[in-house]
Amino acid sequence: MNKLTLILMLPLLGFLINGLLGSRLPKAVVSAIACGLPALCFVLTWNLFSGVYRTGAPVVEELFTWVAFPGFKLDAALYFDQISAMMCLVITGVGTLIHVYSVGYMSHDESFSRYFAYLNLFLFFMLLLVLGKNMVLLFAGWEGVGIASYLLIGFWFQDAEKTSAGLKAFIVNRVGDTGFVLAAFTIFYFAGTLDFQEINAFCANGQIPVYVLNLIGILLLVGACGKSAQIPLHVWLPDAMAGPTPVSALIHAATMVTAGVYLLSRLNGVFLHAPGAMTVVAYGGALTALLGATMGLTQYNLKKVLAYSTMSQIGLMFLACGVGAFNAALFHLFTHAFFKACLFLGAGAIIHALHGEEDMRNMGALGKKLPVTLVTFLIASLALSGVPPFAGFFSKDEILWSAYANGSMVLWLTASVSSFLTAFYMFRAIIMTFFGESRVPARLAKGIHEGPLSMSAVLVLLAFCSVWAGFLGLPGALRELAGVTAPFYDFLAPVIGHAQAAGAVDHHLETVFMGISIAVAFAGIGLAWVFYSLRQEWADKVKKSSGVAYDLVSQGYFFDALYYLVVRCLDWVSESVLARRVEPTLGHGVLSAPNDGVNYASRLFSSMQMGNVQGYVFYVFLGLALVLLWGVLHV
Amino acid sequence: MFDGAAILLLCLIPAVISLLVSLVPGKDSESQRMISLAGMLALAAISGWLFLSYDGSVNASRHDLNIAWIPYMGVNFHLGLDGLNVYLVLLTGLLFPVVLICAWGSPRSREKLYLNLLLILQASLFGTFLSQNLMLFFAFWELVLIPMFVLILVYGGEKRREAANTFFLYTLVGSVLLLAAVILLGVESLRQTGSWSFEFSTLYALQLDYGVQLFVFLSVLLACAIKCPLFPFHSWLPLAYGEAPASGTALMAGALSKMGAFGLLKLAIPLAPAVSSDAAPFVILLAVISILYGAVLALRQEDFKKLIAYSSLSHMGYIVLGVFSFQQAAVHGALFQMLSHGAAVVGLFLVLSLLEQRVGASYQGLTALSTLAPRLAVTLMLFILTSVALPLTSGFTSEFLILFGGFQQGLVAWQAGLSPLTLIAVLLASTGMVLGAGYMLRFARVILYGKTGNISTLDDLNPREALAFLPLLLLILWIGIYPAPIMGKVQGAVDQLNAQVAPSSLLPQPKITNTSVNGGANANGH
Amino acid sequence: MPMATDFLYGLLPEHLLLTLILVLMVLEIMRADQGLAGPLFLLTLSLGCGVLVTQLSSGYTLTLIPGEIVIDRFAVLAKLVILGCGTVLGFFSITGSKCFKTWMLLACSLFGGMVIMESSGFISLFIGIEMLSLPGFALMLHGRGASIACEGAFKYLLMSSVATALMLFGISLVYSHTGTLAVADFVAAAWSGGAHNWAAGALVLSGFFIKAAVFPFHAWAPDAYDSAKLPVTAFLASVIKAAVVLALVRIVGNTALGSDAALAVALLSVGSIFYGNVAAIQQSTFKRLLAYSSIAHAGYMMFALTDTTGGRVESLFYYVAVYAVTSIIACACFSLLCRDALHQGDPLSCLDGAYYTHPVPSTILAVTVLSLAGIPPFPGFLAKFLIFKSVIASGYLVPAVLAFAGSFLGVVYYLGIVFRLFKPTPASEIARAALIQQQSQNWTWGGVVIGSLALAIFMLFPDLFHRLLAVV
Amino acid sequence: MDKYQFLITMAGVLFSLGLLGVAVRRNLLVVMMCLEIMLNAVVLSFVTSASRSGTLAGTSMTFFIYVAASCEIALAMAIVVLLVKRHGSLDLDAHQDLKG
Repeated sequence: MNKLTLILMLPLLGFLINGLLGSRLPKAVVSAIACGLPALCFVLTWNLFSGVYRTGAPVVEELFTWVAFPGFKLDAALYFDQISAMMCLVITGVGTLIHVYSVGYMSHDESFSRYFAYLNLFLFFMLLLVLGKNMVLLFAGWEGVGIASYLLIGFWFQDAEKTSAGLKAFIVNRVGDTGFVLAAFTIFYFAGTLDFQEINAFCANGQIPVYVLNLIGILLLVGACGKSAQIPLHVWLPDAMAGPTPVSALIHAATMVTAGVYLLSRLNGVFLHAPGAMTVVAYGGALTALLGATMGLTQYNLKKVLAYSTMSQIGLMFLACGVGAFNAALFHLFTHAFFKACLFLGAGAIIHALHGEEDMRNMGALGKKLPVTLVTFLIASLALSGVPPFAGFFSKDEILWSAYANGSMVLWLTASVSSFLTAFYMFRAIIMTFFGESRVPARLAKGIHEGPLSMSAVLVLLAFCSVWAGFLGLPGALRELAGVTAPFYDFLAPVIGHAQAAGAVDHHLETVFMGISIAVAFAGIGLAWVFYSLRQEWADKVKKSSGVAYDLVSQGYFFDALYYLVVRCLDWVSESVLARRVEPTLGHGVLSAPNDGVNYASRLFSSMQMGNVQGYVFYVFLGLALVLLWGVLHV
Repeated sequence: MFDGAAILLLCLIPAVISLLVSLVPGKDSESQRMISLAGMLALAAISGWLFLSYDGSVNASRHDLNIAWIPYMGVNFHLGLDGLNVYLVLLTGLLFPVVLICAWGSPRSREKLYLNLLLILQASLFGTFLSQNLMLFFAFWELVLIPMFVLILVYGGEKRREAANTFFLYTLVGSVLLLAAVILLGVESLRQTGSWSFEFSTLYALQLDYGVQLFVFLSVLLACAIKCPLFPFHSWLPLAYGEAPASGTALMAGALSKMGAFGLLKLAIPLAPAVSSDAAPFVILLAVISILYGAVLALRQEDFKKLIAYSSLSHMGYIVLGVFSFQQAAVHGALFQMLSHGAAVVGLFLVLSLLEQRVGASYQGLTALSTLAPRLAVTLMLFILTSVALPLTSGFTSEFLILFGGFQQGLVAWQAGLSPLTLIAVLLASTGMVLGAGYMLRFARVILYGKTGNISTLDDLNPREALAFLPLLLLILWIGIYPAPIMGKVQGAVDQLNAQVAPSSLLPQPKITNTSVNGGANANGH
Repeated sequence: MPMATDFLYGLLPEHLLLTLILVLMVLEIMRADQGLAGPLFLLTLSLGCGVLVTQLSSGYTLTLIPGEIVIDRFAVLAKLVILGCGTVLGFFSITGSKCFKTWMLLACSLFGGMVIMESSGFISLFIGIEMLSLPGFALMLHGRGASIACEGAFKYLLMSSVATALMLFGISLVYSHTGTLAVADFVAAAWSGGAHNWAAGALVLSGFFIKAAVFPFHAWAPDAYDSAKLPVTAFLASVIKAAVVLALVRIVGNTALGSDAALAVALLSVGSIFYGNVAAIQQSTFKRLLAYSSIAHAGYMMFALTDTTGGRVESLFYYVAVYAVTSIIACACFSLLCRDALHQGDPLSCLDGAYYTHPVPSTILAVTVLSLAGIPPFPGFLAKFLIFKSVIASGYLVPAVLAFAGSFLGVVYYLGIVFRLFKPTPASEIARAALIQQQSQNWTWGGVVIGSLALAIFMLFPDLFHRLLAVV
Repeated sequence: MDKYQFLITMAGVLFSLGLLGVAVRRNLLVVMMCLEIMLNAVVLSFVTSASRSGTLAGTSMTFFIYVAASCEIALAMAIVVLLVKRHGSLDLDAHQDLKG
């Protein structure tokens, strides 16, 4: 059995076992299968990865020909190069941890096996997504993770809120997918292939006019926006928090939402030759980063805070892609996976302890009761806020630097502001949750305790990762300083054309910027401390003074309202125009009207049969006269 | 003659079985069902064997039955398996036993009539798809109406009379012109070859001038647009689908609607190639309108049956879009969509029928099926996902290929300076992806999820029914995951079709594509 | 020069009928058991059919009286059709009428029909037509007293006398030119153009149009059909119609009409089809509906006159045979389904839900009406196809399309009958209807079976008449 | 115009008169007579043509026509009697029960 195929098939196997007969198996077996197979995947992935790390040669596995007719052949083939390797490691690694965590988290749920079946299904599609050799296979995974996330968001399907959130997520993703599909069609028309390597190679030799490449780039971006919750297709992500928290950690923080970044870097060949598209990507990312951060400011729901921060972090990654620093983007993806997963799982631990309470206004002073959670959450938040030496600092700093170096001052400024805000709202959250006086309602207050070992252990592990992961990719300046290499970048170098501008190797300037970003991070933290611990009245004052702006932000800039409007319009057309007007008219026009006409004619005709035989003779007379007249006219 | 044995069986078995059924004493409905089920399973086996053993490299097979009927008119009882009908034969063979098994539990008076109608319907469907003689085709095409008419009339809902009447007359209107066109073609063959003939092989070889082609094309289009149906000719659909008995609805949507698309492939394009290629953009426009129209209407349908009816309108639009793209991928996609939609929509309607059997008419208000009957819910979900065109299901394979081919063709046409209409149409059609997901998942949300309403208990899928759904699901997954070998079967037909269409429509692919397609092939080598 | 034996063998069917009539007379004088009449009739007719079949198979042809009586394949085949219809009808009539006179009249009428078929001159043709129709009036009246029947009979008689007069006048016009009464010469002259000939042709044709009930010469048909008993209605719709149309075929043969004449005929036919089919939709009694549908069918048959490809005779033969047999079966099935309504004007409502009590006759009735409606693959469709293929081949595409549209309208009311058959009825109704089987139906059943067999043969071998006429 | 044409024309006029009479006269018996007039017109034209063309066919035809006509009238009279029995009137307008 080929390893790649095996990696792909193991989660599917888990899905089938747990899905088909999970309800009959004991929970222990279910969780063993559910966690064991991903773990096995991780081992296999590691094994393959080490191979790729040594040789640098990608692993390819042809499965079968999917579709073939004269002039067209599409293979189902798996492709395992450096990027896929990195992604697979994250997916299987973090995925396994989250499975383990879920065992504890979902232990009380009656549809335990269904949950793990879905989770394994998600892993299968996610691996298909990153292993697919061509766009169709990727798309298969792409839609697959969509449906998996749909199922998991609406996991507690008795609750209409949650199911509609899942629906929303899928529909919005579908909008993006349409863009993706059209991009694929256009690419095939010009490049005549859908294979990633061939596409990248083909775009390099410049046979495609630039405007086409830009168009393709934009279409791809639409797809990526849908999946990675970028503005304007981000609206589904906050609602997606309706799902179980580990799901949010796995799908909506660590892996699926970053698929967009994967797509962009996978097709970096296209983007590197599409400057227009690149600019759009960069500014779009920057915008998302900023808006996401601002929206995070006003949330009281712990998970939603994290959701918005995820949004803005991915915005940063897009920004990096936009300025050609794909490797920086991937590095941030890598580190972000750890600390954001850690944060979500921490939040999960809190919610678990509070029996499902998610509102931070009903928390506070949990630090003493949940020490492990506090520590890990703190570490992860520091990493997210970009405080050295935690992982987030290095990756984010790289992005900020290249935003300035190959981008523009504006981009850098936006990014910095967003990271300032990030630091602010993260610590706002920490303070409201763990410190201050307890606002926990009495009904929840008793018996608040850490989750089982499986949960805490995972938290610790992830926290650990979010400390050291950063050292895999030290920024250029520090590398020079410490005289070390950045294994992460070196590993990706062969597959990522890093479009580093000439001025980008100015290490003094880079160091200055580094200092600024550290300062920014601490400023954010400090401000949060002032507002929510020392002078809480100030926060309210600011809230009151900033009236309209506050509403704008807390309402998520009314994107939801906009989409709601669109949907209402469609419904109106469907109900009031088509169903009430057009259909009946068509129906009457073709069904009833002729019917009535025929009946009328029938009455008329049979009334011609008036009963008087002489009338009949008269008809004959008429007929004869007509025939003879006809003769006179024609003969 | 022996070569036709299998096909002869396809026609004989239903007759024999219906005779047997009629002989069984009236009260003993159980054994009547068993007999006809056995017959249908045999038919399914034969059609499956025909499908598997069919070699698509040449667009003809050794399964060919030709008996003279009106020799001096060139009207023969000529049935033959070819690339165009091989899918549909499989579908017809597959659907009927499934439908019968799912209708097993439903309380029914006059079992005999019901079974006979099903058998006649199946025979005439086989005839329609297999016939290689235009007159025979027409005869079967009309004959199909009668059993379906009685099925609606006797077993339908409370508005069944109106529904049956509408269905019969409306679909018959299409045939008025069609018959004239059929005879006109015979006359043409008399004029050109000196002898009457309605054999497709002869008619395809005729050189028809544009006017005749136009007449033929329009009449065929009308007939098929009503059968499919396409937008503005669909008025009979909601009523008929809504009022017919569950099995009738399933068969109408699954098999009868395919007759329309099949007619376009079998008559319109080969007989009127020049006109077809000129009219293609407009037909495609019609198709796209029906795609969007059906989808938008389905968005707010409370009545489940009508919702699926409109969704079926939308999906049939994709088939026509594919057929008239005259592009390998698109035609393959269209052929797949026939199978895929056939399986999916039948599955959906049958699940609804099972619900109706269990809880009666109040199934319209059913919620939280996932809690009440998980297995049923999963089955329903799979069919829903198929019609949402989720990858790894047949829906994706077909709709992807259709849109892909259409888009390529549209771009080629646009680049060649022809009308951009096709391109625009395809772009519009691709929004159907979103709408489709919209109404289908809304449907799923209403019926599968939420809190249990007034209906609190429901028996789950029993093994017999599960067994019935299995072949449909297998077909769906097969096409979804590994379609290549199936495509091989129709390759010959697709090539022939593309060859028949006037060269004007077969625009040259840009040079880049060809070279890099080879590149692609090489790249697949490593 | 034909021998006496030829007169014996060539006219054997006629002789048989004649003896039948005489025997029946004698029996009546002897006050014999009325029950004998029907079987005797059937026996004789089947003998006659046998003779005709042997003549047909042996390819027997002969000119008995030059210019008047010729026995060619057409004659033999046409006589076979007439006698065949007579036989089926006989089976159907037995239960209804236990009286010698009925059978005598029937035999006379058939005799006249046969004379028409073998006449090559107008004298015998005229005698034949009169012998065909006069017993018809008597049949309508017989045993009905001063009922509504005599009004219908009177209207029919008046119209058909007018028809005869028109026909004769037309013939005399041509005769004044050619000085011969041979059919062949008439045809040669009448289509040769010129106002005089046109008038002659028009007069003869309109005579036939009246007898065949083509719009606007149709008006007698609904009343006559409606007022007669069901078997007599069947007789009018089958034997009379067939004989008249075949007589017309006998005259015009395969010779093409002039284009304007053809166009006029086409227009009349379209009018007839539309009028008949549309007017039938409103009807509430079976016999009236049959009448209007017969008007429409007359339209289809007359369409064959526009044929210029020489397929007219065989296609009309097929159409006539199919139509006659189908309408007899339809009437028989109807009588099986609602016998109690026989004397109450046969309302269609007595078919309601009939399927649930009598599935078999209902199914047959449904099939026959669908066949009359021209739904494939039933013989009615094949007949229309055979006619319209030559119409379209002759270049009359637009009239053909109009005719199809008209026949589509026809489907509406034929479908109405099927509706009634399957109409859901309360159990009490069904129970009542189930009791309606007091009198034995075996003879009628026999007729239905034979007729259905004939239809099946027509359906399987639509080229039957083509073959039989083609053999020299 | 010679006498033959005159007679043929005369026959035509007679015929039309007869047809008109059948169409317009109310009395049953008169209608029957008009019918006879039509047939007589036919006979006239037959005899004329026969004597012009010197053939016998036309002449022999007249006999048959008379036979047929008399049969017809015999039947017709029987029906008339029944009709009168039915509605007690010779007026055609009285006999319009069948219609529609």
